[in-house]
Amino acid sequence: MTFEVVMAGFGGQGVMLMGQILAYAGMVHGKQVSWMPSYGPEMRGGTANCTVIVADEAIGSPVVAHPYAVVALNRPSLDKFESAVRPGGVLIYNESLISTPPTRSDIKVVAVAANQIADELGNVKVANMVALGALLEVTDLVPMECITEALKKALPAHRQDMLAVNLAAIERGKQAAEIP
Amino acid sequence: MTFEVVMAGFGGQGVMLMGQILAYAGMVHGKQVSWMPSYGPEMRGGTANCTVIVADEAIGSPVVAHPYAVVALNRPSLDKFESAVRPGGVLIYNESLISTPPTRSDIKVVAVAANQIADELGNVKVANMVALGALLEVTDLVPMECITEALKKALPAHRQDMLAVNLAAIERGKQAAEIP
Amino acid sequence: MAKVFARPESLVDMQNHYCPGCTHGIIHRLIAEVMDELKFADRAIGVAPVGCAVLGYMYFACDMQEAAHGRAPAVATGIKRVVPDGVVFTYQGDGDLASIGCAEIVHAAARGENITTIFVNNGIYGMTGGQMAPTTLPGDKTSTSPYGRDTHKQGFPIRVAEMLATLDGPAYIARVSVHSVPNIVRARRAIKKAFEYQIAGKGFTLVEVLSTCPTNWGLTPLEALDKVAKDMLPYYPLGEYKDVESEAGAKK
Amino acid sequence: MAKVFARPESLVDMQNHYCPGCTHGIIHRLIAEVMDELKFADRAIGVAPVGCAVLGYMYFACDMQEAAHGRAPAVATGIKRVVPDGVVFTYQGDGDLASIGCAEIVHAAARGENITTIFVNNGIYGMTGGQMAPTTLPGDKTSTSPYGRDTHKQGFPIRVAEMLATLDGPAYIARVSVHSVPNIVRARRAIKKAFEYQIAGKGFTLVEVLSTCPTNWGLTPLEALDKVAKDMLPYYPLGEYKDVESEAGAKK
Amino acid sequence: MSERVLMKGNEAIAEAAIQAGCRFFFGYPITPQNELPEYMSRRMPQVEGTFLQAESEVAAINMVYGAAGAGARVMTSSSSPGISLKQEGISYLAGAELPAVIVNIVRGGPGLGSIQPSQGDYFQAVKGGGHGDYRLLVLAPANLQEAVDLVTEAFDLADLYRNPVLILGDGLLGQMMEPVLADLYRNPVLILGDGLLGQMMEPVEFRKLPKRELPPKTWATTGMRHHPHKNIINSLVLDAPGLEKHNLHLQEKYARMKLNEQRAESLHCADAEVVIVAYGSTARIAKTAVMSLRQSGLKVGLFRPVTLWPFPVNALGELVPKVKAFLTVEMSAGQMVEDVKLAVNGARPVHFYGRMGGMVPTPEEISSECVRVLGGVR
Amino acid sequence: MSERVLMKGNEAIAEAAIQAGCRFFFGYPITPQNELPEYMSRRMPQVEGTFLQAESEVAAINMVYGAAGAGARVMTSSSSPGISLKQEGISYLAGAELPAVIVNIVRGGPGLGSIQPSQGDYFQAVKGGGHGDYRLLVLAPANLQEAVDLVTEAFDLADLYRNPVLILGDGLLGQMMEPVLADLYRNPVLILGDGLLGQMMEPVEFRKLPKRELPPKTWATTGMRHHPHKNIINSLVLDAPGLEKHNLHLQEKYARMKLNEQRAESLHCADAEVVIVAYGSTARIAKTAVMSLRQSGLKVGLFRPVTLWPFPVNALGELVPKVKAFLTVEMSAGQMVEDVKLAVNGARPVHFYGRMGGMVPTPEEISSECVRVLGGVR
Amino acid sequence: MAKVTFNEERCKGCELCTAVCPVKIVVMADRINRRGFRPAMVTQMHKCIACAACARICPDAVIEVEK
Amino acid sequence: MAKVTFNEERCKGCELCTAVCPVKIVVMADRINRRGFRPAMVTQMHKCIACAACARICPDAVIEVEK
Ligand SMILES: Cc1ncc(C[n+]2csc(CCOP(=O)(O)OP(=O)(O)O)c2C)c(N)n1
Ligand SMILES: Cc1ncc(C[n+]2csc(CCOP(=O)(O)OP(=O)(O)O)c2C)c(N)n1
Ligand code: SF4
Ligand code: SF4
Ligand code: SF4
Ligand code: SF4
Ligand code: SF4
Ligand code: SF4
Ligand SMILES: [Mg+2]
Ligand SMILES: [Mg+2]
Repeated sequence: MTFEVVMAGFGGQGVMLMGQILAYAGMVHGKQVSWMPSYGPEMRGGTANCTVIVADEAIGSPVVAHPYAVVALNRPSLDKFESAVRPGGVLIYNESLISTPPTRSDIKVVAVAANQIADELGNVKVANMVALGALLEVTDLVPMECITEALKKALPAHRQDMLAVNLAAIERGKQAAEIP
Repeated sequence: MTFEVVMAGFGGQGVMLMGQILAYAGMVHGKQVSWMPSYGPEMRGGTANCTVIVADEAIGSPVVAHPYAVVALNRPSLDKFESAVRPGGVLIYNESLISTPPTRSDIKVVAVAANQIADELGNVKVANMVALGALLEVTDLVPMECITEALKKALPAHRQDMLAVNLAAIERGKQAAEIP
Repeated sequence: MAKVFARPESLVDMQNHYCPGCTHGIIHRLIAEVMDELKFADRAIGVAPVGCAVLGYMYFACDMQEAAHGRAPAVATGIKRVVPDGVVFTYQGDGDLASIGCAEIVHAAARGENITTIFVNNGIYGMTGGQMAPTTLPGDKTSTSPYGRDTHKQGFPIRVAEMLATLDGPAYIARVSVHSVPNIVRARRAIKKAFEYQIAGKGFTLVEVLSTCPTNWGLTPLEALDKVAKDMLPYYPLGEYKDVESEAGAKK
Repeated sequence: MAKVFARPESLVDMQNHYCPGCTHGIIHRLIAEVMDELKFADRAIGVAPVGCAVLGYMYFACDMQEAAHGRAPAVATGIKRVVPDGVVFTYQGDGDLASIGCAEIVHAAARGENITTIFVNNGIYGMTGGQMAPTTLPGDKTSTSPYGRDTHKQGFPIRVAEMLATLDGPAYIARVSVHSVPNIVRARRAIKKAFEYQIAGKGFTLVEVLSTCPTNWGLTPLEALDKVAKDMLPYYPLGEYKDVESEAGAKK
Repeated sequence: MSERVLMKGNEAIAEAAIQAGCRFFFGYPITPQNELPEYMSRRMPQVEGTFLQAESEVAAINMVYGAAGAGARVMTSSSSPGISLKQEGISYLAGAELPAVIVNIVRGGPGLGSIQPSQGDYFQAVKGGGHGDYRLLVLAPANLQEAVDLVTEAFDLADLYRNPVLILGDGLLGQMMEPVLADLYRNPVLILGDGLLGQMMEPVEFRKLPKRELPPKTWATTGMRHHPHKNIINSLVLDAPGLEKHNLHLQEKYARMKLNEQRAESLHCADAEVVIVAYGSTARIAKTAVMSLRQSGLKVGLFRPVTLWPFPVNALGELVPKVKAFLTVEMSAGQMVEDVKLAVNGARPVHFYGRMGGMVPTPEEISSECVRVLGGVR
Repeated sequence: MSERVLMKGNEAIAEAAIQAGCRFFFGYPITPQNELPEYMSRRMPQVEGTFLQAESEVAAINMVYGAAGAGARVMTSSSSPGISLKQEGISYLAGAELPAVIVNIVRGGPGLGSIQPSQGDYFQAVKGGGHGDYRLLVLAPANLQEAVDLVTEAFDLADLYRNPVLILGDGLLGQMMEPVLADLYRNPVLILGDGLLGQMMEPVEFRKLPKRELPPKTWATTGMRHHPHKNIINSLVLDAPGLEKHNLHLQEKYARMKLNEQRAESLHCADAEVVIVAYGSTARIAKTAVMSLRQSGLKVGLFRPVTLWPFPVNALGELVPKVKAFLTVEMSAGQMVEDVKLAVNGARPVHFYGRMGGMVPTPEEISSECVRVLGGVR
Repeated sequence: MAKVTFNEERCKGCELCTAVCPVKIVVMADRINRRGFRPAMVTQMHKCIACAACARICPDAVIEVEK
Repeated sequence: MAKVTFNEERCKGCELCTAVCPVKIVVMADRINRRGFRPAMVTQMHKCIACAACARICPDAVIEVEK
């Protein structure tokens, strides 16, 4: 099987890191993985997205026109990628910054108030992890222990204390995605 | 008919100008002409040569491996071009600077004491014209009146007074070439 | 009610792409203000650099050319020779002007080319993600001087205004800053003078503007202004380095 | 009998290709003399320019590289980083160094790259047949300034020593001349100092040498020496422009 | 024991260079290859190597010239506009026969273009963007593992032939992360940067390739104390016969490269009716297309040149009698397709499909193009 | 009344540019094209034009960019290493669709090489030495009369297509003198220089070519007082679909050039068994060979591409069924021969004969090579 | 009386204006605008002295000042 | 006693040495050498003070001075 995920948001929302964590976790899980960033034409304060692929077979293109899942952290990202999701796929969107919900009915749409939840956790920077949690909940792409290991690797030595809040964010994201 | 002439000497001996005069005269004479310079690897104080072609037909290559005539104003030029002259061709060499005469017997070899004659005329710079005179005498490439017109064209307004000495040099060159 | 301050007309009414708090935006506005005041937008031809200001061609309400990285002075020279009564300016970053485009700016200055250069010195390569610039301060960490700029191996910052002021060609060279309101007002004055000199045909003019890059400095916009005041000013003294009209050209 | 003066050993025993009376030959010899005196020929690596000295790689009795036009400082940087205990020098003309290679020399100087540059300023492009150089004097006729250098259109000569002396990187910068025997002796001293500083690891050193081009100046060799004294010296004052050892670095 | 480590293309290339013994890097920032010099700036001091950010690409390539001439293993990297600026220097390197490795992470052109992936610099790389008759060895990895392996090869080939080697990648290869095989991890020492994994990779030891016998660099200008005669690095030969001789020598060398260094990979070509020819990132996309077409029972194959110069004419030539048509796919207006046509020499139709300006072809596009070609030959 | 005037190639090209309305020249000295900028430096002030010696070739091509963007007819010239340095700028000109004329008087390479004639920059000229998918119109005159005529054409074509045009000459063309047709002499005003005829040419008026209808340059940045909306000269398109669209537009333009601008000359091709393909100076040498072979009764012809890009595939294609073999002759290791092969597409053998490094093939060499090829096909 | 107008959708929340207001009336709003930034605003407009310092330092030309 | 030796075949006849000799004993010969130049020479060697000025200015390292 091959799963492609596009994660998109404003620069600074941490979509790149979120994608790298997922790819790393996939590798730990023994899968073929790839991660590919893309920066919008507005390089500053603009939008950014990355594509992560987790697959059993060798990966061809690291970018895809129609991913299995999209995580949209802001409005422009949703506008850009809603139509791209493959029928039967998954769309996670950040309710905190997107007021009008997506309209697609042939895919699974999950709203998660990523910023709000992150705020509640006392660190708005982990909004990305909340969204990642939602994705993991809905797709079961990689087991949670792989994500945990990936996070440990990703956090530099002097920031290992951030592990807990990141894991908590993922957990809250999972819970948020359970409800609907 | 196609006549190719290579004129060679030290930089500063005026071989380039000599060649241009000949080419210009050829054009005035209604011929197809070309002039092509070549500077030795030692660009300064080194050797220089040019190839002039005067022909009835459109000219192919402006450089030739085996010219009809060679005018060698110094030793290195003679060394380089003696063997190149086409059998039956002409070799003019400057006796003033070349002590050992050429050895080819299948060509017409003409010695002319160009520097000495020019010195006698009071202007060592016209040694090239002396050699040109010798060439014209032996080959009859272009009529003298064409050379005269070419010289007039070539001399800038403020140096037209040089015409006489140049013509005299050519004349002396012709005479020198008559003798052998 | 009277307008005390409004967006200049020569600044196209659109969102710019600069990071929050980046002073590129202030410098753009100052140029536009001077264009408005001296009324030369209809004969201005600007040259945008490769750098964060690469999209500058969208923001000024005048004809624009987008130059290759570092070559804006050469491009501007080409333009000025064709349109001698145009008001031609380049807008260049420190990577663009002081590194790859070093020969072009020195020679435009030496030629006394009658153009105006706005030189935005933020001590870093903003657009490409924070690499060391020729103007990066000793010890500063960047993505290509991760252990801090080591002058022993990576050399010393170049003081462009001082260097170009040794030449006979320039008519006006000044260094200003935009890290505070009074400095912004002074910067505007210098930019105005530079354009006035060009319009009067006095020769090459350049205004070096100390600027921030909060994103790649890893500071908040306000902290970044502070860094200009504390770290940059001592190394890059403000002042007029050359002024043909007061030939002493003394540093003020 | 004792030798008072002999051809230096570090100058390969062969005919050079320079025009009669061209002072390139003197400058070559001075470098070779210093190489002999300081005994570093066996660890010297020279970089020849593109210019009349293009064949310089044949003349010095040490390892040599032939650089692309203007890029000798970059090439020398590459060499020096690989062979830090080598004595690396560039030999460059004014077209090479001050025109096309302007960025490379400014940056080698700013980096304080521990190399020595011998900069031969003859105010002209010798090798290509006498075109205008950035250092051609105002009013001088060349094959690309046939009506005389018009500073209005073709700009002003660049004073390289002064310009580079504004940088923090250089350890020693001097301008000398070889138009008379006393000046030749002083030139030798400056060249020696430059190499000594390099060997001591003090940083970038450059000696600008005023030189002649009788061929393209259209003068006899002796007239050419005169022109250096009369026309060049006033525009290009001799002296030490930077010397880390006497930090005043005052012009003498 | 080999493990997989997740790396970013640009950084994998940089680390591979260091492990190949490269201790000198001269470069200038340009997207999308910045992570390469940045990695070098962090890593080189750790191995007592030199990272130097040059004042320009022109200066960088000439620093490479100097360092290579002094006998070092040296690298530079850039992206399209920067590589154009290096063309004079590259011609000099080739003329003076200096070994060096140059990386081009190609972006969309022409001009300033964009920072998206492209293969629009193929001609420049293989035909010679600089002046004169010279050739670079051009290697085109399609994934990071291969990139790592080919970087090692690149340094060896450069030294073996005294010739510059170009690694032609694109924005995809440079920017993507994927696993690379490593023999062991070492302690993390690189923790730096902004929280992206790619910037805090632990140094790893890549799997080793067999060592080659390489000639000693007796020609290098390291100072005469190290060798009996004066060494000269030079590309000037003023007399024509001499320069022709030098050129003939170079051509003889290039002929040896053509003989010995052609490399390509074939997939499902044995019974293919249509063979897709693609290199680099495009080839991995085409691979997905081929796999899915095979699943639909269509006889298509993939031929992937690994060396773009020398172009693998021998291997491609063997396919010619077996297949009905070729389809070349590139992220360009059609450049490598000329070399395919030259190799096929009219014996079979050669089709082309390309995307430009940073657009990446999808497997679906390639598949449907392939089906069209198949339709035509049946 | 037309007279013949004797001119030097470089100077004839310069004067032709001025007569074509070129009033801006930016260049940097390099042998063997120095007479071109030198002539410009004398002549431009007389016609109130601008000659500027740039600080480098890089600066020169970017001055050309600025001037072309401001709507001027503008030219630059150089020789091989200098042209390599201009590659980034040339790619920018093409990307921003700016009309300009670039002259390359090719010398021996690679690297510093020599100052002797060569054709080793063919690939760089026609395949694109710079980055990205762009094309130059490349014109290759074989004699001075044609050089003069093609310079006029070059400016028109540049304006017509908004595209840079390259004149590819070589040291022979640049350095030689031969007569050129002129309508009248004017008074001598140029007397200067060192006594070489070439430096004291009287200004002449070349024969006029028919005038073309050219589009107005409404896009030029001359200041907004001259046009209703802001004009922008640019080659940056950051989003991939936009850049692809721009590229497709360029490709469409290149396709139009291919359709309309192919030019070639044929000599004795009607009944030829072997056709020599050669361009520029080599073609005139080959012509001598063909004439002499014909005198010996051998059926050989000459095909001379005048446009190297677009390569005259149509005219060459028509010859393919008629002849038995082709012999490409170049002063290179074999570059144009690839385009000949692509045009012939395997239908006939394509042979190659080349000299390098400043060596000029003689008619005799070409003849005997031709005889060998003839022998092979009989 | 002075009036300061913010083109709120253009504001990037950089806070430079807040620091330079001599009477400290420029503050950051709680809401975020469409681009995701918390915009600056003036709460106590009557205190404004129309010095335009806020406008002069704003890199995004967000602010207009009238009197 | 001093001795000045000229490597005559290397001399390019530039005359620089003639101008700097304090005792004016360096003169140009009448003959020309193999490269076509009139070489410099010293006629009255006994006047030489071995100052080496001639040697120092010679661009072609033609001159050796002994004492
Ligand atoms: C020839 C070339 N080299 C490199 C680049 C990549 N590049 C783009 S912007 C830039 C530097 C920008 O820094 P600076 O000029 O200081 O401007 P800032 O972004 O800081 O305003 C570089 C190196 C390029 N586009 N072209
Ligand atoms: C890239 C490039 N541009 C131009 C040239 C041609 N060129 C050779 S030497 C030279 C100038 C030499 O002048 P200078 O550096 O002053 O040295 P000089 O001959 O006066 O000693 C030039 C322009 C070249 N070889 N390469
Ligand atoms: S990267 Fe730096 S210079 Fe560029 S827009 Fe952002 S803050 Fe400004
Ligand atoms: S051309 Fe000038 S600089 Fe060159 S060797 Fe001759 S005199 Fe010297
Ligand atoms: S105009 Fe002055 S007082 Fe009013 S809000 Fe702005 S900074 Fe404050
Ligand atoms: S300075 Fe401008 S952009 Fe920044 S917070 Fe204030 S209004 Fe907003
Ligand atoms: S050594 Fe002195 S005195 Fe003797 S010849 Fe030479 S210059 Fe004259
Ligand atoms: S200075 Fe040297 S080259 Fe010149 S004349 Fe005297 S000896 Fe001869
Ligand atoms: Mg900057
Ligand atoms: Mg010079």
